Amino acid sequence: MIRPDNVLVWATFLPVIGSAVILALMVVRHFLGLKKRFLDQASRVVTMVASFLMLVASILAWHWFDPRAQGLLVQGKATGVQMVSRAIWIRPFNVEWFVGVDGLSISMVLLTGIISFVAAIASMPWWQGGAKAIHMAGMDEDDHGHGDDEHHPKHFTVRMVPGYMILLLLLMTGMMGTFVALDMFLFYVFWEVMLLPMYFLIGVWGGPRREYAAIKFFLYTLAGSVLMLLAIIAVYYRSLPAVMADGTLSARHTFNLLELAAQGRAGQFATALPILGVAFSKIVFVAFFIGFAIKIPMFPFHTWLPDAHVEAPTPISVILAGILLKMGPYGILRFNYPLLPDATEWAANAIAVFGVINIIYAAYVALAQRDFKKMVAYSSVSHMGFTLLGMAAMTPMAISGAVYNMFTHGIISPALFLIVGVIYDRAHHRDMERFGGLAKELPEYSGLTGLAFFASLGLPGLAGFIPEFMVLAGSFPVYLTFTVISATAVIITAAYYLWAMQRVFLGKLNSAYAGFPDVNWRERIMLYPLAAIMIFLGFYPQFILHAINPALQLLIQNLRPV
Amino acid sequence: MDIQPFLVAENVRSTGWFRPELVLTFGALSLFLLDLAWRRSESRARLLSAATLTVFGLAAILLSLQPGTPQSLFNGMIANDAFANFFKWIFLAGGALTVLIAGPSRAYPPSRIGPFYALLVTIVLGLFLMASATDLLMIYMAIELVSMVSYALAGYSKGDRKAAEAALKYVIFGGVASGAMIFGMSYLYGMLGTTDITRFAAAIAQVPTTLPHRLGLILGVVLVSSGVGYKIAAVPWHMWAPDVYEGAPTPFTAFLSTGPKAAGFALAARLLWGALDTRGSMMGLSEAVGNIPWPAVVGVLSAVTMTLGNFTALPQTNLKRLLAYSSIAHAGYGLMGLAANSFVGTQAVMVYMLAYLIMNLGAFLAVIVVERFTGSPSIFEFRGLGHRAPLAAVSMAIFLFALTGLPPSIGFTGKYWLFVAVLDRVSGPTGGWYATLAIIAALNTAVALYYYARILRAMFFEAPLSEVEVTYPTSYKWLLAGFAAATVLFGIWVTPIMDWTRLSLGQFYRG
Amino acid sequence: MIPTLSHYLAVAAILFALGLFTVLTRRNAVAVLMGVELMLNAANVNLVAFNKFMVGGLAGQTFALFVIVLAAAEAAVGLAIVLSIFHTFKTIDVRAADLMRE
Amino acid sequence: MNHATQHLGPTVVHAAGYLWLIPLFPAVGAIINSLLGTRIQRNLGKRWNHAIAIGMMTLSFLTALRAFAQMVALPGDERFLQNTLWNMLTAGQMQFDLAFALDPLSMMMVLIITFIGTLIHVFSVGYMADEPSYWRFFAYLNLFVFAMLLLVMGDNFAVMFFGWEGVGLASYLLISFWYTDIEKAQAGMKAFVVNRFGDFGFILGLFLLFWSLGGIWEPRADARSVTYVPEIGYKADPAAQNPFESTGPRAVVVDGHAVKVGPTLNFRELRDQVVIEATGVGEHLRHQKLWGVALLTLVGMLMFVGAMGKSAQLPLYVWLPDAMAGPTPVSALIHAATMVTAGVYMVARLSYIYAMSPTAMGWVATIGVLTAFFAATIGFFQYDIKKVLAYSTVSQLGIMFIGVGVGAYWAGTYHLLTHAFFKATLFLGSGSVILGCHHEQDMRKMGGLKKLMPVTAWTYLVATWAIAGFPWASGFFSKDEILWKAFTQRGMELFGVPAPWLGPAIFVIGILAATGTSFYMFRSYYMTFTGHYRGGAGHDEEHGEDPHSAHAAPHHAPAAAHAPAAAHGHDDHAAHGHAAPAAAHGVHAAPAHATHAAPAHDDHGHHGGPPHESPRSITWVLATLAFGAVAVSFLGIPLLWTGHAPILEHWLAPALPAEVTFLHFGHATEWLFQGMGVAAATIGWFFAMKLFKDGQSRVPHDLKHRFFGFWTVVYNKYYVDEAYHALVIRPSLFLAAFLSWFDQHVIDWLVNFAGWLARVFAAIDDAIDKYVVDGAVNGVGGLTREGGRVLRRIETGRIQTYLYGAAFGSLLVVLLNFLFR
Repeated sequence: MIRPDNVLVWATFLPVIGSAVILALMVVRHFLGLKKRFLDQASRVVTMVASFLMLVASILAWHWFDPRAQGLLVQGKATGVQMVSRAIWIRPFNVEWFVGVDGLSISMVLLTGIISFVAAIASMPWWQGGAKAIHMAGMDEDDHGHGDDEHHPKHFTVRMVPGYMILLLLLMTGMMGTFVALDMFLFYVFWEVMLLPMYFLIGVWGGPRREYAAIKFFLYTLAGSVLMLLAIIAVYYRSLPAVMADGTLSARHTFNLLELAAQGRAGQFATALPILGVAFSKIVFVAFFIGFAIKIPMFPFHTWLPDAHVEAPTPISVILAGILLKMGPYGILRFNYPLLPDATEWAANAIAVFGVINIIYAAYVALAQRDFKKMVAYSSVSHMGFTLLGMAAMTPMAISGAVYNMFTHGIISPALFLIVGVIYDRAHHRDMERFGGLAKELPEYSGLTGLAFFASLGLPGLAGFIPEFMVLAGSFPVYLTFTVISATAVIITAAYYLWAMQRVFLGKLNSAYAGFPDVNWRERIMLYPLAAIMIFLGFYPQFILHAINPALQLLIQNLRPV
Repeated sequence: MDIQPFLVAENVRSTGWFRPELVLTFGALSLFLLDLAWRRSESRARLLSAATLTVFGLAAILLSLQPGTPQSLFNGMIANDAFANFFKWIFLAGGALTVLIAGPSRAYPPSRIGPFYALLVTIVLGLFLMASATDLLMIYMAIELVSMVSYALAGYSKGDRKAAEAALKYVIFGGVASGAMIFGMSYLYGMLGTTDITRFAAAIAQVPTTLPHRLGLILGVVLVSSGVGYKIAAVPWHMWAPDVYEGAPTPFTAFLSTGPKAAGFALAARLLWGALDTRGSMMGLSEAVGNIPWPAVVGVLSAVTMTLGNFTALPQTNLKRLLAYSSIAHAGYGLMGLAANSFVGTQAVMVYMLAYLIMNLGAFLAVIVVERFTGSPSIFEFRGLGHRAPLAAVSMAIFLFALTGLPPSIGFTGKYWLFVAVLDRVSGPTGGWYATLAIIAALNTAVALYYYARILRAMFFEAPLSEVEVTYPTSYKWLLAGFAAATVLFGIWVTPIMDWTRLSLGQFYRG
Repeated sequence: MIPTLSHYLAVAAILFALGLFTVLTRRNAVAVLMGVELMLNAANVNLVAFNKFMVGGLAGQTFALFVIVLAAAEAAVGLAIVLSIFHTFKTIDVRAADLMRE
Repeated sequence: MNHATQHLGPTVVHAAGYLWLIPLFPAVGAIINSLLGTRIQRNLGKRWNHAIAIGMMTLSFLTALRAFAQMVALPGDERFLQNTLWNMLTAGQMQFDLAFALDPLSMMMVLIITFIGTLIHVFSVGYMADEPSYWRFFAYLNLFVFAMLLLVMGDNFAVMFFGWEGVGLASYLLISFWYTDIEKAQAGMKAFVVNRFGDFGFILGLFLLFWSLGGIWEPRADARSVTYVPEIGYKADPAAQNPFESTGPRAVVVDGHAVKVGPTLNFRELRDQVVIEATGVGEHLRHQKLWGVALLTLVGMLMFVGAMGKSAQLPLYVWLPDAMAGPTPVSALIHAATMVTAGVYMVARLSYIYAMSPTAMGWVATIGVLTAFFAATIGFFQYDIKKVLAYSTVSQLGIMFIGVGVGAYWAGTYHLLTHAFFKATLFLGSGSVILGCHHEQDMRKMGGLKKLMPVTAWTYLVATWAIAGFPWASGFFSKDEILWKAFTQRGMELFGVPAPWLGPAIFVIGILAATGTSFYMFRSYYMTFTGHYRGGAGHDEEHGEDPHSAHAAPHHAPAAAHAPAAAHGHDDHAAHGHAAPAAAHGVHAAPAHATHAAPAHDDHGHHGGPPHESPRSITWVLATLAFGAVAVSFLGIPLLWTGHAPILEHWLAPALPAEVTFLHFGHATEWLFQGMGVAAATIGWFFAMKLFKDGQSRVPHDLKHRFFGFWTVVYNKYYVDEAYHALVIRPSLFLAAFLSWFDQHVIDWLVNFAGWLARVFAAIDDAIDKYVVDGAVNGVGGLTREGGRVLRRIETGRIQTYLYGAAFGSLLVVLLNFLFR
C-alpha cells in the first residue's frame, strides 16, 4: 500500500496516527479504568511502532529516489523533485498540500527517519538489562506527575508518559513535514507544528532550569518564524499565479515553491518594488535568513542552543541536534537561494563571515566548558559554521560539503548527546572536572565515546572529516582568508575533545564512580548503528553525495546561469 | 406631510424579514414570565436554560430560513443582508454558548439566573440590530439597547463591590460615549441632510471643503466612532474594558468580550467600508470618500491599540484582566482589517471575529473552571493545572496558541488573512504605511506570546499551590473539548469559513 | 433679533461642553449622570435646529424624541446602579469606586 | 636548477587486484581484537590475541612480498601497481577513489612496515606478557599498521591523508596506552594536538596545490574575493564552467598517451601533468605567484609544516620525547621506524614539486639540519635511555630531511630505511634493558649489563655502531651520501634569496651533528652496558630529580586542575613494572601476576633482583634487526666504491622523477669527505669512551658542575615546552575562558534584554496610565483652578480619569484626521 507517490504522506503522518491512537487510549482508559502502567507501556509501544514505520517509510523513499531523474517539470525545466503528492488544501489562500523530495530534502528525510527512531528508543526505559541495572532517578512506575524536587527529578522516561509520547510523535511529524513540504504555507505550518511540542518537551520533561530554557527557545524561534511569515507573505504578494494541483491557475499569486523558484530565477523578486526604500529582495532575504539563522544557530542568535540542550532530556537533545539544527540551512537553501538569487550574491560574503565566526568562536567557547553537554552543544554550533561557510562559497564542492555536513553532523552529534545521556543517567551530573578514569570502569562506553569524539573532530575515515574537507577545499578559492582561519578550528576542536576525553575517561579512576555499569543493551542498540554509519560514511561518502550532488549543482547553476 | 400608505405596507413587508428579532423580543419577555412561573421548582435553573436555548434555537431556525438577499427594511432603518446574517449567527452562537457556560458556573444563583437569561436574549436582540442598522437613529438605538442591558448585567451580582463599581464605571463611560456619539450624529445629520448611512458617500461629495465644514464633518465622524470604538474597546475608548471585565461576572465577561465586540466591528464595517468609501469594485480596493482620511486614522488607532493592549497585558496577574487587555489588543488586530478598507480586509475582520468568538470563549471557560474551583482568576491558581486538570490545561494551551496566532489554529487563519489584507495594500501608493503596520502587528504577536507563554508556564512548568485535582462539571469538559477541537479543526479545514465569509460579504447591502 | 442656526449650534456646543465638564469634574454620581443628560440634550438641540433650518422633513424631530426617551431609560438604569453603589460602598462618590486599578 | 625532464612519459599502470589485502589484514586483526579481544583473552587466553595480530601481520607481509615479486618482474620504468576499490567522493572538481598504488618508493615503505612491524609484534609478545589489557595493545598495533599502510599505499592525497591522521590516532592511543597515569594520557593528547598543527599546514598546502593545478575557479560575481586568478591556459574548460557534471581533470594528449590536466588529488595524475613538459603544467605552476610569493614555494613550505608535525622537526618536535611514555615496542615501531618517517616519505613522494622550488628545498634542508643539531645537543645530557633515543630519532629525522631537502631524494629515503633498522634495534634493545632492570629507564641506575644481557648488549652495540656511521654498518652509507650531496648542492634559496653557501653550511653543521650523535649514542651504550650494575635501588628517588618531572607541569596542556593527579601518576606505572620480571622468567602469560601486580608494588624496593637476559621472543627479534642494520648497507654502497649506482638508487629512480643537479668534484674530494664522516664518528666515540666507559671517570660530573647553568638549560631541553605553554596554551585557554564569559554575559544578554525591554515597556505603559493621564488631569485641574476661581475646587475619580483619557484621545484623533493630507 506504500507506493512512491504516497510514501512521503505515510512518512509524515504515521507519527500523528500514533499519537491519535495514544489519545484514544487515554480517552478509553477513563471508561475502562485501565491501569496507568498499562497506558504507559501501551503508549511506549505505539511510539516505537510508529517511529519504526516512519523509519521504514523514509528508507523506502531513499530507495525509490533516483538522483538522475528529471523529476517534476516546472516551466519546462527539470527540478529533480520526485514522489510528489499534491492536492488543493485551502483554495481561497491558493494553498496546496504539496510534498515531494529532491536531492536536498531526501537526505534530510532519511536523517529524520533514523534520528527519530533513535530518539524513540532513547525515550524508553526498557532494556536496562545487565547484572547491575542503572539507577535512574525515580524510576518507580507510580507517578504523580511533577512529584520531583530538583535534586532527584523523576526520570523523564516515566513522567507523564502518554503526554510525552504524543508530543514526541507530533514533533516527528512536524520535522518530516517541514522537509518534504514544497508549498510555502504548508512549510510554515509544519514549521510551527514542530516548534510547539519542542517547547513542552523541554519545558515539562527537562532539567532544573527547564522553564528558562523552554521560554528562551520558544521566544527565539517564534521571533524567527514571525519574520519568516512576513517574508513568506511578502514573497507571495510579489509572485505570479501558477498552475495548481487540479490544473487550474491559482488566483493572482502562488505559494508553490518550485514555481516561485522559477520566478525568482527569472528576476520576479529582484525587480519588485522596494519596501520603505530598501530593495525588496534584500529585505525579504534578511527576514528569511534571520528566521532560519536562529535555527542553525548562527552566531549572535545561538545562545538558546546550549540552554535548550542542557535542560532538554536526552532524546530531545538528540532530535534538536540531529534534525532541528538542520532546518536552518535547509530553509536557506530551499527559500533564500532559489527565490532570491540576486540577494544571495549580495549576502554571500556576510554569510561566510558569520560562518567563520561560528566555527572559531564556538570552538573556543566549547574549549572553556566544564559541562559535558554544553561542550557538545557548542561543538554543534561550531560544526554548523562549516555548513554556513560552504553555502556561502557556492562552489559545487563547498555546497555539497555543506549539505553533507548537515547529514554527518546529524548522525554524529546525536550520538554525542546519547553518550552524555549515558553518563548522566549513571552519575546524575555532567561536570567533566568531577569525572576521571572512567575508561577503567566502562571500557566499551569509552570506546564508543572515543569513536564519536574522533568522528566529530574530523578524523579521516570517520564521517566528520569528509564534509569539513569538502567545505574547506571548496571555499578555499573563493574565501582564501576565511578558509585559512576556519581551518585552525581543526586544532581547537581536537584540543577540546581530547581534553574532555582526558578529564572524563583517563587518569586515575575517581573512586566515586567505581562500579558503574557499562553501556546496557538499550544504549548499544542506539549507539552501535550510529557508530557503524559514522564509519561507513567516512569511507563511502558518495553514498549520500550521489543523491544530493545533482540537486545542489542545479541550485548553483540557477544561482549563476551559465 | 402625512403618513402615506406605502410606509405601512413597507413596514408590513419588512416584518416578514424581521422574524428572528421578533422571536428574540418575545422570547425575552416570556423568559421573565417563565422565571416567575417556575419560582417554586427546584430545577428552575435547568428549565430556564432550556427555555433560553429554545429561544435561540427558534431564532436560529428562522434566521436560517430567510435568505441573505441584500435589501432595506423599515424604510431604510435596517438592512437585511448576508453580512448581517453572518454576524447574527455569531451572536446566536455566542448567546447560546454563554447560556451553556453560565448555567453551571456559580456566578448566578437560580434565583437570579432568569433575569440574566432574559437580559442576555435582549442583548442579542440589540446586537442583531447593531449588525444590520443602516440608519443613524437605528444605530443609536441598537447601541443604547445593548449598552443599557450590559450596564445592568455588569453589576448583576448581589453585594459584589467590584461588580457594582464595574457597572458604575461602565454606565458613566457608556453614557458619555453615547452622548458624544449622538452629538456627532447630530452634526452628520445636519451636514449631510440624511440619517441613512447608505447615502452618506453621495452626500459627503456635496459638502463644501471649507474648514468649518470639514471640521464639522470630521468631528461628527470621530464622535460617532467614539460610540462604536467603546463597544469594540479600541484606544482611546478602551479604558473601561479592564475594570468592567474584571468586575463583571465571568460568564458575562466572556460574552461581553465576543458578542458586542463583533457587533461593534460589524457596525464599524458598515459605517466605514460601507458608507464612507468610494464604491470600489466589489472585490477590489476602495478609497475613503471626501477628505476624511479615515483608513489612515484607523490604521494608527489599530497600531496604538494592539501595542497598548499587549504591553499593558504583560504585567497582569489577574487572568480576567489580562484577557481584557488581550481583547483590547485583538480589537487592534481587527482594526487592521478595517484600515485596509478593502473587501479582503472586511472579510478578514469577519473571519477574525468568528475565530475570536471560539478561542476567547474557550479561554474564558478555562478561566471559569479555575475561578469556580479556587474562587480566584489569578494566574497563581493556574499553577500546575497541567496536573490538576489536564483537559482544561491542554485546551487552554490550544486557545492561547490560537490567540497568539500560531498554526494550525483558527487564530492563525484569522490573523493570516488580516496580514494578507494589509500587505495587499503594501504595493499601493501608501504602501510604506501599511508595511509598517504589518511589522508592528508582527512584533505585537511576539509580545503577546510573551504573556500567553506566562500562562502556559504556570500551567505546565510550575509546581501548583495545592495538589488537589480541580473538579468541574462534565458539560464543561465537553465544551472545552469542543472549543479546542473547533479551534484546531478550522485551522486546518479553512475553506468553508473563507467561502462563507466571502459569500456573506458578497451580499453586502450598499443601498 | 431672529435666532439663526449658528446661535442654536453655539448653545448646543455650550450645553455639550457643560455636560462634559460636569461629567468630568463632579464627584457625585447623580450629578455625573445629569451631566450625561446635558450632553444628550445638546444633541437634541442640534437635531431640531438642523431639521428646522437645513434639512426639513421630520427625521430630526423624531430623532430628538427618541433621544429623549432613551435618555430617560438610561437615567433609570444609571440611577439603579448608583443605588447599588450606595448599598455596597455606602456612598455615591464616584471617586470611592476605585477598587480596580491598573 | 633544471626541471622535470622530457624523456619521462606518463605512468604505465599495472593492475594488481590484491593490493587492498595488504592493509585489510591488519584492519581485520584490529577489528577482531577490539571487538572480541576481551572475550578472547578471558576465554581462550592471551596467546590467541597475539596469534591473531601476528598472523594478520604475517599475511600482510607475505602479500607485500607477492606484490614485490610482481613489481620486480616489471621493466624498470613500468613499476607501478594500482588497485581501485570504489569512488569515494565526487563533487565539483574534486573526485577521488579509495585506491591503492605501489611504486618502488611505497613498495620499500610497505616492506619496511610489514617486516619490522611483524618483528615488533613478536617482540611485544614477550614485552607485554603481563599487560592486563593485552588485547587492546595488539588491537592498537594492528590499527596503526593499517593506517600506516594506507598512508604509504594511498593512490591519492585523500587516502594518504586518511593514513596520515590514522597513524596520529593510533599513536595517540598507544602513547596513552597506560592512561591511568595522567602524564602518559597527556603525552598522547599532546602528540595528537601538535600533529594537528602540522596537518593544518599540510591541508592548506594541499588546497593550494590542488587549486593551482588547473586553476579552475568558480566564476563568482564578486571577483575580489578570489585572490588568485589563474593563467589563461588553465581557465576551466567549458565542462568545468558548468557545475552540472562534476569535472575531473581534463585530458591532454602527449605522444599518444592521454595525460589528465587539472585539479586532482591523485598522485599519478599529478605526477604526469607536472613532470611531462608537453602539458605545460610545470611551467604554469612555476610562474604562479600568491601574495607575491612563488606559489610552489608556499605549497612546499606549507606541506612541510605537515611533515614537521609528523616527523617531529623544529619547532613541532616537542611531542616525540613525551611520546616515549608509550610502551617501548610502540616507541620502536611508531616513533622510530615508521610513522615519524611519514614526512620524509611525503617529501620524497612529491619530489618533483619540491625540485621546482629552490626556496622550498632550502627550507626543508635548513629545518632538517637545525633539528639534527639541536636534538643531538639535547641528547648529550639525558639520563632516561628512551629519551636519549627519542632525541636521537629527532636528530636522525633531521638528517633525512637534509637528504630530501637538498635533492638527494634516494639518499634521504635510504637513510629512512637504515634508520628504521638500527633505531628499531636500539629501541627494542633499550626495551629489553628496561625489562631486565624491572622497568628502570634511568641509565644512572644501570651499567655492567653486558655480562648479564649479552645478546642485548651486542645488538645494541651493532646498532650504535650503525647510527654513529662507521663503515660497513648501514648508517655510514646513508648519512655520508646525504652530507656529500648537501655539500655539492649549490642551487638552494633561502626565502627567495639565492644561497649557494647553504649547502656547505648544512654539511658543516651536519658533520657536527653526526659527531654529537656518535658521542651520545656511545655514551648511552657505555653507561648502560659497561662498568658494574648500579641499579636495584627502586623507583623512589628516581622521580625526585627525574628529568621529566622538571617539565611535567607545563605540558599538562590545559589540565592545570590535574597537577595533583600527575603526582600520583606513578604507582600504577610501578604496578606494570612489577609484572615484568615474571615475563622475564619466561613464565608466559600468567594472569596471576597481573592481578598481584598492584599489591606487589608496595615492597618493590627489595623485590628487584639482578637484571637478566630477556626471553627468546625478544632476543631473536633483536638479532634479526641488528643483522638487518648491517645487511641493508649493501643496498647503498656508493658509486665511488663499486663504479655503478647503488642498488636502491637504481630501484627508486622511477619513483623519484625529479632531477636535481649537483656540483661535480673529483674522486679525491669524495674520499676525503667520507673520511671526514668516519673521523666525526670516531671523535664522538673517543670522547664517549673516555668519559663514560665503566662509569669510572669523574670528568662528566665535574663538567656538569662547572657549566651547571648551561647544563640545566640543555638538560631541560632549552625550556621549549615551557615556552609553548606560556605562548600558545595559556593564551588560547584565556581566550576560550573570555569568549565563554562573553557568550554568557553579553550575547546571551541580548535575548534577556528583549524580555526585559518588554517588561519595561509594560511598566512605562502602566506609568502612563497612572501618572501621565492622572497628571494631565491634575494639570488641567490646576489650570482650571488658576483660570476660574469662580469654579468650585475640582475633584476627580478614576472613572473620570478614563473619561479624560477618552476625551483627549478623541481630540488627538480629530487632529490626526487633519494630520493626514
